[in-house]
Amino acid sequence: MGVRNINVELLLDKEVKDSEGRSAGRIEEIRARRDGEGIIVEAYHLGPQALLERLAAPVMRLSLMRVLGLHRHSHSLRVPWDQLDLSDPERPVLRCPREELVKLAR
Amino acid sequence: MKKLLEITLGIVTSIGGFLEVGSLATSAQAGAAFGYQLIWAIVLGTICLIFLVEMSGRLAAVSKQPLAGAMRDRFGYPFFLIPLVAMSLLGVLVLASELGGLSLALQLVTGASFPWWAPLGAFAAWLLLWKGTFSIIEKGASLFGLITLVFVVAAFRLHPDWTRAAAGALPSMPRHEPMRYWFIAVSIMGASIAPYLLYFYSAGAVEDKWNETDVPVNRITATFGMSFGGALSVAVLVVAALVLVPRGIRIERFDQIALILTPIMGRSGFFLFAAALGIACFGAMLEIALSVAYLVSQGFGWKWTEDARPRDVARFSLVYTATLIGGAIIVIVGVDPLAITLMSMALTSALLPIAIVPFLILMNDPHFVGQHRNGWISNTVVCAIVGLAFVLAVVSIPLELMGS
Amino acid sequence: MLTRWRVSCAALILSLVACGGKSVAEQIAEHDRVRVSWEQTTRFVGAEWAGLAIPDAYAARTLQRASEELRSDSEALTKEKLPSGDLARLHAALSIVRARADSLAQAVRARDRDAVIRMVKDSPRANADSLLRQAALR
Amino acid sequence: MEIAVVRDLLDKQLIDRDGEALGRADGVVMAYSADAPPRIMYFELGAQTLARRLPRPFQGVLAWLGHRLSPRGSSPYRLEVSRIIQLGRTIKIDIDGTRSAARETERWVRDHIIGRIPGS
Repeated sequence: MGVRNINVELLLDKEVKDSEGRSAGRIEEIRARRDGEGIIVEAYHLGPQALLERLAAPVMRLSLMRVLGLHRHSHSLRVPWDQLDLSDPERPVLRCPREELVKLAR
Repeated sequence: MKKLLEITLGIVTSIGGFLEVGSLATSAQAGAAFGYQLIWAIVLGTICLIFLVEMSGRLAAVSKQPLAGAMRDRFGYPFFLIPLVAMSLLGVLVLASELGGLSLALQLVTGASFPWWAPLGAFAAWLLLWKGTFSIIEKGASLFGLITLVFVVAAFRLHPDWTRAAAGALPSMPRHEPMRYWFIAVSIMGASIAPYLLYFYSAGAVEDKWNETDVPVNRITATFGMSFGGALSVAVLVVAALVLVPRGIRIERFDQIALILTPIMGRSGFFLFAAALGIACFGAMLEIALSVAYLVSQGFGWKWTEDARPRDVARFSLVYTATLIGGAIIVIVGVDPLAITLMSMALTSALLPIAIVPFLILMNDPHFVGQHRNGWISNTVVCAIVGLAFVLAVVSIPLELMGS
Repeated sequence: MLTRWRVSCAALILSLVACGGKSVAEQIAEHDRVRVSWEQTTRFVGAEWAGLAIPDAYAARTLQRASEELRSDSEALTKEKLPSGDLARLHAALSIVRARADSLAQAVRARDRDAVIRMVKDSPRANADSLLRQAALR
Repeated sequence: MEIAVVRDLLDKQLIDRDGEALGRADGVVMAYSADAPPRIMYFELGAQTLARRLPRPFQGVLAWLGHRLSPRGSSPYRLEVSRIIQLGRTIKIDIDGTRSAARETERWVRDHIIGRIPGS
């Protein structure tokens, strides 16, 4: 399978399903490391799910998590780069069940 | 010594730049209709403004980022678009009311009722922005703006009953016409807590290259400058109360406000009023047009500064030009200037949370302001006053629209 | 929980709407206020013009504006449902004040200072004392 | 060095090597393949990139506006992240901004509108 370009900003707030089809959260941050001249992705952070979704208008929802800074709180999951399948960027899928992921402590 | 001079200059700048058509019209109307009873709205609005101005200066000094740029950074483009659109449209509307005030002032002075005052006034403002530099505009507008101190002189000459005035600083329920009372209260708060001032102030701090050592000076100038500025609004209200209430005159149209100084100062009072109105409105027009240009340019990452030739900051210059044209068109179409002033001030109150809530989050984010984060006092005070203004606005604007 | 929230919202909106509709007495009071305000504005303008405190153009225009505002108020009056007795009284009062504004404007345009002074003297003065008390200024 | 892509790259102010504004990082592009860590490749600037970030109903309107207003049509402009000189409050990129396509709209506004007004 070849290399394809994905726009990171469009991944934000996309819902991620785990290997068993359950929701694991929404993508809210991408962790990377500077490696010489390049920048290499190490992990994705998933944020909490749909709490305020129904209350807010679509535009609000897009960035509400960032606005409220909720991603700083617990319930965030860390997904190592090799556990997230982005072959369809519209529907990101975990390669494992969500229980296997590490909770981010904060 | 140098610090002292800097502080004095900062305070003088804030006083001269404080009064504009919104605070003038709303205070005068409040005084004419309710005596001293609405002084509390000016007090609350001014307290909130002190905190907000101090915050926007601190943000710029610590993070070297103006408010609009920091908002895009922190909240991302999709969310940033909401305050961007809301505040730009509001800016055009408020600019139109300032231009209405300027046209009236020109008409008072010359005696000529001339439909071209508005485009002429807008053109003069544009020319100054086109040719001037930031410090000329800021210092010039506030230096000439000191003429608004005439209202303080007038207030003292009328020997008001200060204990009764002080009683008005405490919120109270209306004794008559409740709908009008709350609507004017909302407009006063919107006029005091002008959000465009925050974009202007923080961009100015970046243009003047503030750093962390400016934080204490900023705190002092914001506190005293805005307090004295608020006192100007109170003076307008007191003069309007003492001159118009005994005559039973309510301010239905802008022209009526022009009479408030003549019983005290005679013919010179009339011309002083016109000059104060014209200068205050003109200065505010410059600030608003620049604020919108700052907001848009910083949000989209274009080069912005008022100190370069227009061709070197083409898009920035385009935005303030368009803002002035937009404001002029609204005035030329011929909306009643007093109505548009009151409505745009009330709308400001209703839209305050859009501008202020993200700002508060920013000021609590150590990533932006490090150890200079907001304390609980400023968070609580700003939230409470903005919340109150918002609730009152949402309730009273529809009622005012239905009633008229 | 949610229903209670909704009920209180509905109650709030209902009470607001109820407040929004003006009673007959309030409507009459509002027309009285508008008329008195313009009546006193014309008186004020006349007096200040006679005292040389304001320019001719401003005085003439404001008096004309007063006349226009009084006319539009009497037009608004015809669209409202008020008892016919009150309606007649308000109309009559409005037209008296408007006539006075018009003749003041004429005198100002004719630069007839004596006439203006006389008209100001003849026109009723606002009851300053009760107004001040009402606004808690005294 | 750890980088949080959303916090540290996306929407940040980009400047050229002389410190002049280039625009903001309207988008960030990464190269993805199934068997190697994804790499962040470009910043993307332009009306189309901005339009795509909005909820669907707004996208059409904005894309159309961008297409009409922007002199280059609406195709986005890319800057390679390998040219980053400095990462911080602003991101400094090792290019000469005066001729860069990132400033094409600025130049167009200058040449067609602002530059034609006397005294500019």
